Amino acid sequence: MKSQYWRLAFGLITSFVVNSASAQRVDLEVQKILGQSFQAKGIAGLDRLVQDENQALCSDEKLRSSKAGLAKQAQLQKVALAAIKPPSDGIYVGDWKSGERIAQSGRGSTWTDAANTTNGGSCYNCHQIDKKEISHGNIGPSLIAYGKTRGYSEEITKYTWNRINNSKAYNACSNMPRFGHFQLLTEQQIKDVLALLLDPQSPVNQ
Amino acid sequence: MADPMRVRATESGGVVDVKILMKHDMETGQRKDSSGKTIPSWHIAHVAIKAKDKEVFRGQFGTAISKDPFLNVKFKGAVKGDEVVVSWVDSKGESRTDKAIVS
Amino acid sequence: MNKQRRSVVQITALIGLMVTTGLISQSQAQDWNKAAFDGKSLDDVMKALGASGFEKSNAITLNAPDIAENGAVVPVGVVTSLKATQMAILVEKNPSALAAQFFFPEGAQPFVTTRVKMAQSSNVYGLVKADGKWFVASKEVKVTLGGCGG
Amino acid sequence: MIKKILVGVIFSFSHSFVFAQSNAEEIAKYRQMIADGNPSELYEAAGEELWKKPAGPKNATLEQCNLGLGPGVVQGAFAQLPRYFSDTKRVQDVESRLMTCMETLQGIASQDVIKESFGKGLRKDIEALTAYVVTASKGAKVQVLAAHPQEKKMFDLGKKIFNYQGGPMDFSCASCHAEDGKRIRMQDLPNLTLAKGAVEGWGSWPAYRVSSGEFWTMQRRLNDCFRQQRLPEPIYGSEGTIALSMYMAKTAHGGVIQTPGLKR
Repeated sequence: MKSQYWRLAFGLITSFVVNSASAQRVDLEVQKILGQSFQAKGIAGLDRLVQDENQALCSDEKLRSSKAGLAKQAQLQKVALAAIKPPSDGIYVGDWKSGERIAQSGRGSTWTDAANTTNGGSCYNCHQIDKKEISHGNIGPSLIAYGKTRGYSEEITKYTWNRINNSKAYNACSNMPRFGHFQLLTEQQIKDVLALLLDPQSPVNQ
Repeated sequence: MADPMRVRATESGGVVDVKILMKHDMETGQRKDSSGKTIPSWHIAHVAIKAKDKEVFRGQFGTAISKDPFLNVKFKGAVKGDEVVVSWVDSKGESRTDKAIVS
Repeated sequence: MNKQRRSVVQITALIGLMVTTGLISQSQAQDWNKAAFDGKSLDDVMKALGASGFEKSNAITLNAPDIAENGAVVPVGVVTSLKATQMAILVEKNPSALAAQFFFPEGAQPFVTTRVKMAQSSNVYGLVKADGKWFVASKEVKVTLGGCGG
Repeated sequence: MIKKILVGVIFSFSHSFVFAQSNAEEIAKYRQMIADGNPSELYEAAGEELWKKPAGPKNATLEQCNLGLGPGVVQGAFAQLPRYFSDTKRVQDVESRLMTCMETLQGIASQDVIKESFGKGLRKDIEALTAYVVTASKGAKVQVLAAHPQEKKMFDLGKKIFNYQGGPMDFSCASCHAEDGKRIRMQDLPNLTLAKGAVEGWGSWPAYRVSSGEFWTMQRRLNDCFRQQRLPEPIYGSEGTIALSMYMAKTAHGGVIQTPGLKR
């Protein structure tokens, strides 16, 4: 059973290598060991070890900062930006209270979660947001007074929308997950998180 | 049978300092298992410490005491080389007794 | 009620001395202060302990952190210059407020440290009974969310 | 306008800095308060018993187990792991080596440990044994140079896995553990790519985890890291996990082992 899984994954990996061989080097030895070292569990299948172009590039410390790597990053950013969809009803700003709950939650998508578990945004894991929450990470920048300091312009709103949807549209090797791209958050959830940052009533802007 | 405790007793200036670690899950009765069933409460209820056949401390624990309970108490009336005996009884009636020599 | 309880404690202590294996006699084991441990609110517990008329006291030091990295283990210590015969640790916002109760026979020092679970940020109370009266010190402990939260 | 933004940014930065610092002090105080009385000791005691108790189809103890310093030598053994073992022709960490000893000395199949869950059955025994073994290296210095070609190979592999991004959140180990001074929520993240951070990380695990009330070995630590990375599950004692340990241990070479630690 297990070996069946990894053979499946290895098949996926191999086909990916063929598809993107021109894009970057994929380390076959690493892929092989990973295929042997992991097992599917719950909703986390071995397919999750298959890298897309962006992940493969950013995993290669040397390549990503080389001249060719930087050019590749710029190209990936362009593609990512073009793929972001604006809100279907044209409304960007949702409910900041719901946004705060999403920002607090680090749940979803792990092998202990059910397929229908609502994902959180895990925002506080890396960002300071509402200053009342003292338990916040610092991998990402502080977002205190986000709207107050940047303003509530259309430009800032669209930029923020894009950044939550796909941070890699601005920095291909950003540490921030691609919430829209991988449908980690729904459109409504993204609106609500955006509201947490850009609603003048949000505690972030008090 | 219940797992052993770790008991340390040190004497300084006539006061014996006793540090105890007990191995116990201390189930609150609030947790649910993976199938959604409530796990019944199960906790150490009584702790007693004796030195030279005399009780020097007694305590009662509720479910809010942390898993693998830690207890630090002090008493007078024993010297280096004396034996300190610690016992607990839990809410299911299981018990454990361990000893340490005062150093 | 209080007087009655104390006499029960004394009798069971005597029985305890006669038991050679283990230190806790059967009757002692049955003497668990159910009413106090079952009490939900601070008031319930204070009543069950007979401590409703408690006084605040500077002679009690409650050692607990301002912020706990995890609510599953919050160190709490009580030490006093009073002649304590009993102590108790209460967490106001826990489902049942009483965490532990301690008895100090002759020779015991009025000092105890243990670790409690806290469901959320709350006031923590250290109670001391001395000369038949209850005294209290309290402090707020913030419980933080930690880790990746998955 | 720009000036206004700048002032805002500086203000919020300094504000958060002061705030974070006082909180960090309070958290440090909390850790100090619970440092005395680490329940890891209970696991260590259980492990020592298991080490000396005959078990398995061969009804033998583990007292002749060779952890790299000769049969039966426990003192300081963890400090030189992972390492290459000529009998198994593999690089092994403490847990996979204990499985080997159980298999060869006691006749207990490693597969029976691998298929168990953490904290249960034979896996629980290995965890307790690990507590016993690692505690006997507390205060020793990490001695992992990866001089053997197989060890070097595992180090290189470990480094690549460390940087390997995958899953729906694009995470790799490096996403959280490749810079100094970073935190998730209030938990410090050691920079495992440099000696100082590697010692903090490698040197303080295994540890008693306060949040779950259990003793966590490095295999379990890695397992939960991958879970949080939204990746599939690393197989217990697999090459990939040992490679990561080799990467951390060699980077931590010379640092003092603090394990078993006490963690959130």
